[in-house]
Amino acid sequence: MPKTLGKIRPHFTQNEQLLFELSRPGKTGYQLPELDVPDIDAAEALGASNVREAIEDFPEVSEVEVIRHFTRLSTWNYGIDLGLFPLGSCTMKYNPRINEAVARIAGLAWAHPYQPESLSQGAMEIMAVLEHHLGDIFGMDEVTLQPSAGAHGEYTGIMLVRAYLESQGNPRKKVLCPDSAHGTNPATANIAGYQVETLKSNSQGMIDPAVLAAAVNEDVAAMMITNPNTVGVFEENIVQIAGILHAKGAQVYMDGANLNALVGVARPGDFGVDVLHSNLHKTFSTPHGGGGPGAGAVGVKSHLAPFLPGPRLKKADGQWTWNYDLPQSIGRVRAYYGNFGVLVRALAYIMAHGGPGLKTATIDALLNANYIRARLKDHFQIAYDAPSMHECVFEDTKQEKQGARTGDIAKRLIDYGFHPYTVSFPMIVHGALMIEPTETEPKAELDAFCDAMIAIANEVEADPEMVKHAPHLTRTSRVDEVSAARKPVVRWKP
Amino acid sequence: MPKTLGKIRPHFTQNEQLLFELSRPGKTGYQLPELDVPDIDAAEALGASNVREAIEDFPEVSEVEVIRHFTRLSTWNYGIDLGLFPLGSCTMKYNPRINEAVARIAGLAWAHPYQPESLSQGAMEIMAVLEHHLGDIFGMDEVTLQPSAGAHGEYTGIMLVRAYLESQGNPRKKVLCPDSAHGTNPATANIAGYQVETLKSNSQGMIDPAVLAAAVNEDVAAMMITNPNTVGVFEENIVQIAGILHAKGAQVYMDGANLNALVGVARPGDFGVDVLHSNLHKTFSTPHGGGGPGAGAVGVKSHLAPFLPGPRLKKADGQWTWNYDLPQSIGRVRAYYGNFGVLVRALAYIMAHGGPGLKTATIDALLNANYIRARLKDHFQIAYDAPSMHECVFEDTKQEKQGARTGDIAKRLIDYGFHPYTVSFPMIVHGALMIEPTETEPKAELDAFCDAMIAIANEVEADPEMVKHAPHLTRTSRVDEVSAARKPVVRWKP
Amino acid sequence: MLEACGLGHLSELYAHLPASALLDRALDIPKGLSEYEITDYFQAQAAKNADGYASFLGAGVYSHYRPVLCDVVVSRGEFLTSYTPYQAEIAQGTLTTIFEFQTMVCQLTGMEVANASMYDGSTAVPEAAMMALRITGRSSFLAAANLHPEYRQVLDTAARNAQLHVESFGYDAKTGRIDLADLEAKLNSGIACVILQSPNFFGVVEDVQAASELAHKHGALLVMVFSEAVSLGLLEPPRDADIVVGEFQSFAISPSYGGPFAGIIATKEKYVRQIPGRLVGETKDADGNRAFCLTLSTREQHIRREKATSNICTNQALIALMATVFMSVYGKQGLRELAQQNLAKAHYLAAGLDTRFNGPFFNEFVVTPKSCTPEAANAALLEKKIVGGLPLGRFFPELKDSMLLCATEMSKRADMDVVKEVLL
Amino acid sequence: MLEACGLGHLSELYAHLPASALLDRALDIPKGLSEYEITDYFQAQAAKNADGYASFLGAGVYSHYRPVLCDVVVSRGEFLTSYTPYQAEIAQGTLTTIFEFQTMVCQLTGMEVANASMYDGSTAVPEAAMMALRITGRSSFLAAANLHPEYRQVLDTAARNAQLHVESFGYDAKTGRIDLADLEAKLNSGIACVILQSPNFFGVVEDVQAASELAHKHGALLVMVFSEAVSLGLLEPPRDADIVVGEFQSFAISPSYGGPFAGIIATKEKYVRQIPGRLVGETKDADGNRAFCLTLSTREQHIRREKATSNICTNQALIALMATVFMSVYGKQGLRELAQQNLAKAHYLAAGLDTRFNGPFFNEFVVTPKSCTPEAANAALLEKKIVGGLPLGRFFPELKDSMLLCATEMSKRADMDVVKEVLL
Ligand SMILES: Cc1ncc(COP(=O)(O)O)c(C=O)c1O
Ligand SMILES: Cc1ncc(COP(=O)(O)O)c(C=O)c1O
Repeated sequence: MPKTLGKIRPHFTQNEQLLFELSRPGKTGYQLPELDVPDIDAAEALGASNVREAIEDFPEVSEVEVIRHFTRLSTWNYGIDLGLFPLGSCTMKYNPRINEAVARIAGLAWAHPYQPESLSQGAMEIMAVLEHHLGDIFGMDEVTLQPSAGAHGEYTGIMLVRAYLESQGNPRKKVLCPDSAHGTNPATANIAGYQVETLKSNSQGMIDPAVLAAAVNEDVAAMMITNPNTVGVFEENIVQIAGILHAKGAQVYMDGANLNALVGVARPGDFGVDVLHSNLHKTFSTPHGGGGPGAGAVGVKSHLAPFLPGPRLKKADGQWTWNYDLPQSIGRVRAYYGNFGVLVRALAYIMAHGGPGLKTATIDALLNANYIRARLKDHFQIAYDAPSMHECVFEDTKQEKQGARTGDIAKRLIDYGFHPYTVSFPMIVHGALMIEPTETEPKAELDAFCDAMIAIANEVEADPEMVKHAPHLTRTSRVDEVSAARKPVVRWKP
Repeated sequence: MPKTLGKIRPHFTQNEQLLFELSRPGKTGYQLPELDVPDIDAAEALGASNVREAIEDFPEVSEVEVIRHFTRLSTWNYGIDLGLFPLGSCTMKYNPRINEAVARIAGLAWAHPYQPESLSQGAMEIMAVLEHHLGDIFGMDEVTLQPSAGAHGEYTGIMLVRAYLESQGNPRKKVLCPDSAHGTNPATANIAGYQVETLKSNSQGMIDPAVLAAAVNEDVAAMMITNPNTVGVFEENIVQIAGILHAKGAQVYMDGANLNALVGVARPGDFGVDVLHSNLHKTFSTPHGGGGPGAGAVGVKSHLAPFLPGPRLKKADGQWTWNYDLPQSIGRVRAYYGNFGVLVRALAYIMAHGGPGLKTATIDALLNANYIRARLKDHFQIAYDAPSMHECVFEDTKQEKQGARTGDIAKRLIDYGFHPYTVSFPMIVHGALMIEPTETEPKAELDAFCDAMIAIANEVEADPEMVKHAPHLTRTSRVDEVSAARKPVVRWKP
Repeated sequence: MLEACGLGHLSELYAHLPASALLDRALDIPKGLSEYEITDYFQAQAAKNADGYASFLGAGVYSHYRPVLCDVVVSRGEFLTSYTPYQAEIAQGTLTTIFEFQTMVCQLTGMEVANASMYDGSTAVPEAAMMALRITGRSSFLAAANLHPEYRQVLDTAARNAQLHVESFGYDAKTGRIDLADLEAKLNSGIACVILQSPNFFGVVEDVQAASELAHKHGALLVMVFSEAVSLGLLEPPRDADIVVGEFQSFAISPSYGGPFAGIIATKEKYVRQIPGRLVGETKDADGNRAFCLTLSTREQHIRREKATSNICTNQALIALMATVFMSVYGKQGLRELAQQNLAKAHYLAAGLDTRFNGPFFNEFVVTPKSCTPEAANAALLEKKIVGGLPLGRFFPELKDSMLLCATEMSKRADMDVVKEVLL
Repeated sequence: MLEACGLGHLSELYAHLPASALLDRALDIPKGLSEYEITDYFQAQAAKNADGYASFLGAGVYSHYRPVLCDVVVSRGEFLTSYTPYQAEIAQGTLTTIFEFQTMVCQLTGMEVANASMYDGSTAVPEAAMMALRITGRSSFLAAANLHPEYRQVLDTAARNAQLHVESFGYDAKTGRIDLADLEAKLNSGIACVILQSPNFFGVVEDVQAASELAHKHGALLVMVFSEAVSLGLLEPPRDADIVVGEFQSFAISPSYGGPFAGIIATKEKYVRQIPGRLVGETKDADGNRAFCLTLSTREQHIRREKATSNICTNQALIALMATVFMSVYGKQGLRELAQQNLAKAHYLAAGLDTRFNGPFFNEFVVTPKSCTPEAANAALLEKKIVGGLPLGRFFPELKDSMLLCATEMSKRADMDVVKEVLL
């Protein structure tokens, strides 16, 4: 194996056991202040039967072992800080560190949700400003920041639809989803009590107005539309689509996961959307952190506003207050007010960019995706001819002939020092390679990525077996996911 | 090559160009606030000839490129956070993160050295408490925190000796150093204006009182003694040695780099030392940071105190004040008061341990070193039979027979995922392997290290050529230091 | 780059959008600010909040000391800026820590399996209820009246939307514990689960075993809820529960005006395929080395779509990591000592006060100020830079003369003495 | 472990020490504290300092905004907890950043080589003087009277100890610049170097070229000193100097009550073997890849011992790294804009005030309050939560009615207006 492959060179990483295996009886890594009140007998205070024995097999390690443990483990990971993270639909953009800094300011980080409103004005102001800016970006009349993530926003949104329709006399029965929809859309519709009807996309990966028109009737509560959709294409007929739905009294729900393609350029509220969620951990740069936390702001047109979860911010006599008097509200979707720490980061992002900067970021995101598309289109089969927005989707038809699928190419990409693109989604694409570079990538990194993809395309021709067994340069070779699911071991045991 | 070697497994690291190579005209990663005062023409304000052109070839990169650049480079490094760092004489112990946290408290980090004393009482209190604790630990009467590092402390100490002797009528001419001394000792003596006379150590690596007695005369200003010395051995005859020197009016300077072996157990002030420095970045856990910053507190007996650099802390009417009225002082050794940020960390360390904890740490340091010595003594030739304190020193005589030297073994150790021990120092040992584990190492890490050392000893027998070309598993193979010095390239050029 | 795309102008990138969709003006957001100005802005907002006050608020959000290592670890870019670990070969760091998290959740709760995290304690409650529904095929729920009122509201929202029925059962006015007789009276064969919190919202430790026996007698599951994770260091784990859900905010997670926190859900092995959200499992790589990966994803939305156990996707991974570091730092001995200190502090604070309930309590309790309303007491405390307790009238009209007070290891005796003085 | 060492008791580990050396009591230091208590302690100390004040102090230590990335980078354990990069194969991270630092120092100063860092600006001055001594074989020095007084004191300490002679040359009472005539008069063939600061302690930009011509005419070197690194973004670099030393504190390094900072030393290629301290050089590894390592160590104490160019060993690596990140973030355009802002702010502040000198100034200047002493002016400002300037009497008796004021990009117009009002 040559020492340098593309942008990587082999080095070593430290092995590390699990905390439980490192554990030695009696080791500790903590120190508590001396108790400044009399100690008390737990068995007496709580009743002997309520007091537990020592927590069996719980870790016992020193402080240096803790820092080493997690530092070593971190070196087995990949993050945006190390390079391009082209996961389509995930908008893995640079996470500005100023956001982390401001979220840690003591007066914000240590604000208790029940501290008096008079001593929470700063936190409430931050939320109010963010609601306002998001409303402008979405083109919606009101915004709730309560939902904890995208899927939670979807759930909130569909409950709003139900509450609204119910107030109109009939909650209806069905939610339509295109076959390209993200899994959370049908899952959400289902847990929100609706039957899901899947609509076939047309040959351009878009919603077919004719198919839609045939499907819409008085049973349809809403359609969940992702725009740009999951193949990275803007639903050209969106205005017409919204018209068809509205004509039958159905609501237009927009999954705003791909809002990074639109901010400052086009507004969902202007093309017929009644309610949408936005994943602040995508478009607004709050870090994914290996899977969360996120925040799923939901924007609505005014007819849905009375149903928003409470409490809602209200200004009275120049002071912010929480309004609980919301007779039509669907109720809370979570305790307290939302993932405030994430909201702080999102607002910092918006402030750092400003209006003009946000639009520039959108355009750069489109440019980067189209650049990749242009560089790769001779090597991989583009899924649809329609113009790409912030991501481009290929299919693995060329490579499949050699027996290498999108998943294999993805694993080989790891050897080249990149996180893979999104694999096999959306399902309507044959072996999808879904690539979203985001606006924060420098051209050199995009070029290195394209070079790697082209090199792999050539490797698939020359040595498909090698590709099918990738990765070869990682400390962990291909992981057997099938066995994991067959006999699940989801916790350590001695 | 097997995938796992000891505690490591190969993975990949990202390559990265130099900032200058990443640079693209017009790229930026900063944003300044809008100027809230009228802008001004620089040429007019400063004179056109005083205003420079653009800084040629200075980097132009985006924010994400900056974080990636340094994150990627960091993965080419090794630190205590990743594992044992057994550099003898360097005391690479765990750097508690609470120290980093407190040093960043705004009222400390942003304190200006010239802000009014009335608004500096916290900073001054911290320094006063640290001086007091160090005085107790050293067994010395007064302490200055001004020197910036160990060598700077040495320089300060020897200047104190000169000033004192001068006040006695004769600054004298020579400073004695044992042949085992660290390079900074003779270098210091020289820049402080003394001739250096080197004394041969005895067969136990210790100062030979007889040799010393023969060398001491009225020309000798001081002897610089490291204790425990650089072979990790306590100078058994230290009391006698101090007596010999004092008898001739010479001062005993102690290089306290190895104080980690003594804290809470024995005090230099109690065994005849007149002046010593302590590297706070060794014994007191402040991080080395790839080579600094440090702090070199200097403790003195009262006869040297009038000569200490100023200003000195003084308490008057319950308030701390800086006393500049020091007629006998040698003067400042640096601007302001010292590496305050490092001092904060050192005090946090002392407070976290407390008196009893400091002593326990010392004993653990001795135990860890002796454990390594016991485990390795059959595989490597111990340099001296004398009992080891906080480090143990071997020589490479066994391995040399196969052609592998201490430097080769050190490089091979890298392949096993460890930072090498100190190589070829002290020079009186034939191919020294100088190993200092410190007290913060868990036994498992010590065992892994010993296993690796023993494995290498076996490799030296079986395949010395392989060892001589190590490391093999790093992204950078053996670096050619000779060519670097022959035609030095110490800056990038286009 | 534009050229490589075959374009002449940047606006061509979105020229194909319908004209009516395009925004014909600039966003109404001022131009970008520097880091310095942004810091200034947020510092100014923070200054309007209660910064530098001692606080005795708990009620689901607790002020515990956060060991510095927690933040150090989650600040590492390799954790902070990584995605959900779908690509196991370069996500073993995240996967391993989640596996450890799942294990520690089990160890603490006495359950057999736990997932990678839920949004928070409150949203975990309806998830548990829906799980019980799937397991039992029943669709009514009994929830303790002393469950965290906001958790209950979240459950109600979900139930109302899904047209499911949630009924309360009462608490004993003396002990503050659930009224077992009322529970028994309300149990029937339509009840999917009994939902119970311990320590409950009043801080009182429940008799989980008795409740579970009743529930099981009627074929219902017992869902045990907790909001104060530190209590798990000292309290007998709810081994008799079928599902345990709760909030790990206490483990290194700052109050942050209510989020982000980390919910947990744990259950018996036999229900593992009904658990919502992500699960990490152990397996091997092609070389036979131990490795971890996301598993049983056929439960999840991205595979199962409308048939998934939940719609949850993004969870609280980084916060769960923070809690994992917290648990590692404190460890077996420390977590117990921490809990013991909380117990001692709260009992010191309560001593002599007019406590409303006599059931055993952990670090929170309900107190009735002797000579004023809770609101007046809080106002008096605010003057002394102390945020008092939560007046209970807003959630429990029958307790409008009382307040919920919390003490933790961070509560200082001097501040507690001030509180006592005001409440006596 | 004790057993493996062949020992029976821990005390045997030091039983061989002479009895009189052993400490027969416990240290007089209270028992260990928790992180929480330690944080409390240092926060209490910090609260006694001037926290939350606007400040117009400069005088060698400047308040510039620190981009958050600087701290993020130096907090990574791989940088923070590594040692001096003696083992190049696993220290390429540190080595590469130092090489970049050296390069940027050269680019900024107009010099050809720079080392890895000195302790600070003040200690770099005697190092430069000693370097000049080695190069010229001469042993007297001329130092400008408007050199930072504490830098001068450090030089004096070294010179006094080594019995070397330092003489001052004056400054022009009108311009605040050095008095070239006085310099010329004092130059002779015994002078190793002329030491000059620009901007000088009064903030005034010197005519380095004129001074260097004079120095060179007499065979002396010109040592140029700076304490405000931000000025390098705008000022013509001292290309005529032979050695440049200075302080990089302005580049992301917090004032921290005076340290740790980062000194630099840079010179012409021909003097590279006389430079003190560590140098990183480019080379190749065994596979032919570019690599870096410490080089020319035959200049250094660990090889050369008493013949070394300096005794410096540990330097300020991590601080230099911080400065390197700062320089990368600002870059070519940003550093200039930053300097330009400093210039504009200082000139706004100075406008209308009774400035003492009329030489061109960067971001500091000397001002004479119109109606009170500097001390009284400062006292009045403190009332308004503003730390004023440095009264100069302590260093320059002839300027005891004046003070040194500094404005940076962090100075707010509103605060400056308050200062102006008090000084007018
Ligand atoms: C198109 C789409 N919709 C919804 C979601 C769900 O959002 P979250 O993970 O924030 O719950 C995602 C996230 O992956 C997505 O890509
Ligand atoms: C024995 C000894 N003396 C002196 C020093 C010099 O200390 P510093 O590097 O802090 O200047 C060292 C550091 O390596 C040392 O090991």
